[in-house]
Amino acid sequence: MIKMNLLQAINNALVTAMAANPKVLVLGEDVGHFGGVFRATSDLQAKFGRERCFNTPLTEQGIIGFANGLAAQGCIPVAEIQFADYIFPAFDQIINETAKFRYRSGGQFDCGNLTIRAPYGGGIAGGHYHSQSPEAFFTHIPGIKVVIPRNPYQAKGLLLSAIRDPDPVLFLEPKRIYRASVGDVPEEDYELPLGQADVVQVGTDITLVGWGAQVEVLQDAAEQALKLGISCEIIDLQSLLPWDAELVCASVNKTGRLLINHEAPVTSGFGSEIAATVQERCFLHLESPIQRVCGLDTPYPLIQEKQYMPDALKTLAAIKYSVNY
Amino acid sequence: MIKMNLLQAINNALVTAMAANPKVLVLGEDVGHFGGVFRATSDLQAKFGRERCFNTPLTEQGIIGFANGLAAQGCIPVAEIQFADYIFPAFDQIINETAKFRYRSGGQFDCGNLTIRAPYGGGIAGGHYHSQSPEAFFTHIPGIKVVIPRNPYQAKGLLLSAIRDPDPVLFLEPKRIYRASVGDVPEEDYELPLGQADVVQVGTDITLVGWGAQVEVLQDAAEQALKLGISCEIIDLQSLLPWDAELVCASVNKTGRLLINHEAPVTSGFGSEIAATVQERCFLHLESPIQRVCGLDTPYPLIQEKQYMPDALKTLAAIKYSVNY
Amino acid sequence: MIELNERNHLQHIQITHDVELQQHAHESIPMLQLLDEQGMLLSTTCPLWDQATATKIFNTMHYIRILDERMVSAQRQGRISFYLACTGEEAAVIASTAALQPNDMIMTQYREQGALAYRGYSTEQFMNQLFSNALDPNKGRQMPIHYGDKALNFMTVSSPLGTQIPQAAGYAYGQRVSGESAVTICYFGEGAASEGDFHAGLNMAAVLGCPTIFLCRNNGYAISTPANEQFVGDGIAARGIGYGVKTIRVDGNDALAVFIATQTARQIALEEQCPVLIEAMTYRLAAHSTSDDPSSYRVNEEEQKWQAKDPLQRLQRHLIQQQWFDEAATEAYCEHHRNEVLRALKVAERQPNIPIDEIVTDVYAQVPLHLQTQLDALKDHVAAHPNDYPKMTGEKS
Amino acid sequence: MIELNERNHLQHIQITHDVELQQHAHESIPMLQLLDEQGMLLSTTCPLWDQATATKIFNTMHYIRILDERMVSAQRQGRISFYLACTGEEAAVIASTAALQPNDMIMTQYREQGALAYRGYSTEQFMNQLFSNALDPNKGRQMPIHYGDKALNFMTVSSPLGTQIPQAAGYAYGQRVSGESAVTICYFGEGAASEGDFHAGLNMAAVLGCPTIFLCRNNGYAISTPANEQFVGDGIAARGIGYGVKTIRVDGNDALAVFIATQTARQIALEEQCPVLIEAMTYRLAAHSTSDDPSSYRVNEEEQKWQAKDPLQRLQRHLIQQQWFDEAATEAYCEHHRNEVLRALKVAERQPNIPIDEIVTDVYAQVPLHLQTQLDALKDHVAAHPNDYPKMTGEKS
Ligand SMILES: Cc1ncc(C[n+]2csc(CCOP(=O)(O)OP(=O)(O)O)c2C)c(N)n1
Ligand SMILES: Cc1ncc(C[n+]2csc(CCOP(=O)(O)OP(=O)(O)O)c2C)c(N)n1
Ligand SMILES: [Mg+2]
Ligand SMILES: [Mg+2]
Repeated sequence: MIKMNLLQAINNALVTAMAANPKVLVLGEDVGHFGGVFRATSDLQAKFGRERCFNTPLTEQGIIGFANGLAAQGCIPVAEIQFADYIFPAFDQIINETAKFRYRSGGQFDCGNLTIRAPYGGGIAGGHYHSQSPEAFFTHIPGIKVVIPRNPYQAKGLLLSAIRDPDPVLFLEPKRIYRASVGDVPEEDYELPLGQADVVQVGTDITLVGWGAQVEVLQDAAEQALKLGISCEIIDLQSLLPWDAELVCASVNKTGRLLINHEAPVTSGFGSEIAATVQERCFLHLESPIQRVCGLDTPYPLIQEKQYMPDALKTLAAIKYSVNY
Repeated sequence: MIKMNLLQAINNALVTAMAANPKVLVLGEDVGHFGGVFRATSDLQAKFGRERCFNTPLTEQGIIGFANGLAAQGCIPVAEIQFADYIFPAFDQIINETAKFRYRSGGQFDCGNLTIRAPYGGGIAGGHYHSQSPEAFFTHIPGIKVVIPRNPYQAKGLLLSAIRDPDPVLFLEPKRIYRASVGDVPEEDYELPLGQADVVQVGTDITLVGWGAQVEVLQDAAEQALKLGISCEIIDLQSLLPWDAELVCASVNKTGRLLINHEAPVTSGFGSEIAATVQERCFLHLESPIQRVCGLDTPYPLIQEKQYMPDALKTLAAIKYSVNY
Repeated sequence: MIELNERNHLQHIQITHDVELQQHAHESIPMLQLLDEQGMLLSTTCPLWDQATATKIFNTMHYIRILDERMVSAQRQGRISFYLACTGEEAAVIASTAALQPNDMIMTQYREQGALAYRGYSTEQFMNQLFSNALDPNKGRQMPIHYGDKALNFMTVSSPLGTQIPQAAGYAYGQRVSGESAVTICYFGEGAASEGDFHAGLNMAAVLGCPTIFLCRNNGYAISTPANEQFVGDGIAARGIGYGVKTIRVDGNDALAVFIATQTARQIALEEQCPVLIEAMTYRLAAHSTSDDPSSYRVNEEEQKWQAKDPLQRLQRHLIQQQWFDEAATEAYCEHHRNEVLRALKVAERQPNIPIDEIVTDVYAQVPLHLQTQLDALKDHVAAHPNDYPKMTGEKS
Repeated sequence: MIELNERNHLQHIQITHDVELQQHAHESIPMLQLLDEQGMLLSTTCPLWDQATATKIFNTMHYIRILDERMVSAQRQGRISFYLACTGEEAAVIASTAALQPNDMIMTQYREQGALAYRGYSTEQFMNQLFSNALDPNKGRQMPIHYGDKALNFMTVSSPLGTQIPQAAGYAYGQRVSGESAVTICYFGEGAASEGDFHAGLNMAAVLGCPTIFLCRNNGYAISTPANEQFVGDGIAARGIGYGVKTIRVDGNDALAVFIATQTARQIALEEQCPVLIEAMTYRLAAHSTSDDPSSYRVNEEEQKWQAKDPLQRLQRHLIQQQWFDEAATEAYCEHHRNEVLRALKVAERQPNIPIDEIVTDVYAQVPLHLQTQLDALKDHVAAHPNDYPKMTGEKS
């Protein structure tokens, strides 16, 4: 075990994957010699050569198109999009190509080897072009998987799984805690399962669901709730597509209450899918309306980001509302 | 009043808008002399000249980028995307530019004059690249409006409103009923309000919500349900963003039951937002879980599209389930 | 009503008789032509092909014409839902494929059935895809003409235009780093070349050293949009120069010129591990697809001028010149394949449909729980309403 | 560790002394230079500027240097969160803007504060944006340096790269059909020119006859990525040729050459209602932004070579040659503006914040019901926890 921050864990996972399999390639803007604007790809070019870790021209649609071709050919590309806010030029390549490659060819060809990494989320004074949480868009795309780690341990294990998973994975990294989240990470190669949620804390009165950096927010709120005698069960979804509805529903059937927290705007955020599914499956067990504590339906602001964020205080208020309903 | 099909009504709305205001321009692939692959823009070039109705090079990101510039300049562009399946190369221009133009500039500049038209939806043996219903993606984009008509009368009135609305509007046209949907349309200029749902049929036992071509499916199912003694209230949402939650919730508070029908894959489809909102606002009035009758979580298939479609039979089954819950 | 005039998108293009890859534009990049309209060789120094290759190209061109003609009729009769013919562009597609090796990957737009036929795709295979039957490798999920065959290194066609262009760069990069002695060829139309993906693909291939042959069929139209409303520069070739990509323009109706240009391009791509752009000047004699009627956007005289430049006729005259033409054998070949197409069509349309279970496979490598649940519900529903859904005769029933 | 070598992305570029727009590439498109390093005029025939213009450009260059230097420090001190300097590229930006008319629209990438300053944006205005205070026209919604001013026809900056390029084509088309005698200038970096939007914008402008001046600042880097990993062709200029766009390459550190090239471009764009591409060869002497440290990806010798080509020094030498240089006046100008920047900075950082209500305005023309509800809930929440959120001193309280 070594103490690492989230970025170091990502870098360690990339080193591990590249060392284990010569087919693994890393590409993206500034990922080469420089090691990426967040330094997640530091030293990869020096370690594995220019052919396996390279800068691309500045074109996200090109990066994903190129990576789709690489994946179809049999290479294992890990493509970095510098900020999740800049993934949208590649949206067509992802939704119409990556996601449909296998289906449309009857399984003859696929992009299953592809992993797309992108830092996402707010709280870094980035305004609306360096703060977006676009995960919900991707959960409406059958054919890809969407994975988000919450800390260094999850990051390494989930990223290694994502790279080796036979399906294309969008791996979103909560950049707000890139350096702040520090923890013990095994030095060896390990994988954590995709599609499974993680129970961060067991509780009895209400289920709190989140992912990425917001899990800490939930933990914070749960701690305060406990002082009020409210016992929260906290679930980190980890995989948003496919997502672990079974675990979430089992928890809600037990607690009778659900709160979902995400940074993205509330309308058509991924919270809506969770709420829609849970209200159907847990209808007779729900004791209060499912709460969504989310971003406002505005572009991500700059100077008012503290007010905008679905923070622990707002979460606590919603917990209280739910429990007292 | 003249009998028109949905396509003719769209064409008529465009003629009306262009005649009324010389700033209205129509652009897109093949929209010029040819009049568009569905002929929605027939004769516009002949009537208003090449400068006001013109073919663009084959680039959706360019079309919307260009149209954003036109709108910011003060023109009133109506940009056609040939099929909604091909709107994704323009996703970045829509989400990061169109939608944020006004917000980011503090209201100094905006793309409010822009209307994007695109035929969408399945049932035409088009496979997964000529059948998609991408509306849910756009409902997660604060700053744009999303509008879908269900018949010629709505089409003309809503399109005229969309063109004149001070916000950018994505206007999705249910191409399955382009020619099949025929009805009386006023010859004169008229507008139907955006953001308001339309009660297609009043009922007491369950609320059915849909939009576009699926409204007919709901009507069909409701007719069969009536034979079983079930009275359905049918709501055509018309606007998906912002959507008329007030009207839907009032209806559900009355009927106690809700079913949502859309063609798009169920996971993170717009049905999830409706369900999430309604379960919260109508919690104490809901007598059964909200049902979603939607497409499967797969790319849109070809040969199995009949099985894939959320048709009247599936809707009826869900109505029965809900009422007997 | 705006007047339609005859258009000639080759108007400003000069002719050369030398195989010369250009990296820098002159006034206008010349177009390589090796056979004149009478099939006479225009160059005494250029490399040639052998009789077997020329004959195979010629026969495949005949085959595609037969297939296209027959399937356009089948669509009119309502037997298939859609078709898209390659008429007039057979030389551009088939002669270029002929210059490749079987392990080279082919990534196409949708009008390149000739490439697949040249590689050996059988009539039965064409039919199974066109009829979306249980033997369709795409499992009935894509519209007709979206062929794909892993064994023949022919990537499954995808409708969104231009997306295969950066993919082809990536695929070729993969071939290079995997140490394969192979290239990727990427076909696309001059319309698709307006997409942002074209820009990304060409530039990335150039910068990253990808052995990709980009072959643009400049056939003058993108559905109704004429080339002069698509671009105003010196065609697509001039853009190659801009990316620092070795570029050649070729007469796409001259099978020999296409063959030699592609052969040269392949050699350079492989030896120098770099991309090459070929712009093949041709004409879409066919309607865009069976959903289209070009008479409303172009004049008959224009089509006739291009009819006279029929690449099949030109190649036949060349074969005659070379004394490689066997009229009886050609007649027999055509007769045989006309019958084969008819027969295969009838067999394919009687094949069962794909089993309903396949509606959820191949979305992921494994069917995930939520999709299995959706499938189970669907099957229960269909079973409860057996007369309301098409028979899925592939099913056990 | 891979060795870093000195790079020179101008290595293969020749120099010309004639103002000549190119539509077809030669070996390499020559670069227009009118002043040598000593500020001597290289051409006796070329058009010139007047003293007032030259002086205004010179002063504005000084102003931007002062502003950049001061604000980079302010960022280091933690007074603003982010800054992005234009050092070394002042001539490319300011002299091009100087060649425009006030009614021409300016659409920039983010490194063109000089254009705004030339148009008359005040130091107070810069500061209000940089401090996101209540007077920021963007209402505190965008990161520092995302300026915009409707009155000065300067479009608000947007971070996603390249998006303004097709927008500029559309904007100019709008100017044309509205009968305005104005053009749109669109600035972008050589990195952004790799985006698909570049391709769409240039091609559309050419085909649709848009009076747009596309000005690429080729400064050798896109963050850490050197130009030779961005493209391998003859720069961005060669692409213009590919689109059939009139193109000129200019020494971006030669203010006179930039001015004359832009003046010529504007005239052609307006008279012929067509786009013009200018590639200004320059160098990003600054770090990419305050988040960046270039020392890990380029060598000092390289930076020093370019320090020696400082556009401000070159222009000063020219002004001396012309006997237009007034040392005392320049000193006074700089002194005045250094103080002004300091003063304005202090005032701006003490301004109140934007009222919380503005969090939901400008999403739509009117605040819709759902956003009003969200705002009301937010205000209630913040009111209930007054010590847990930043003071919104713009509020009535
Ligand atoms: C991204 C995208 N936009 C639009 C279309 C609709 N479309 C299909 S074919 C076509 C024209 C293509 O023209 P070109 O590339 O010249 O090929 P050709 O048909 O001439 O062979 C268009 C616009 C599409 N398939 N994909
Ligand atoms: C679409 C998009 N992708 C990535 C980025 C991140 N980014 C910001 S600046 C930059 C480099 C731009 O280089 P260039 O265009 O040459 O301009 P310069 O900084 O040299 O002025 C990158 C990659 C972005 N802002 N937008
Ligand atoms: Mg074409
Ligand atoms: Mg640069």
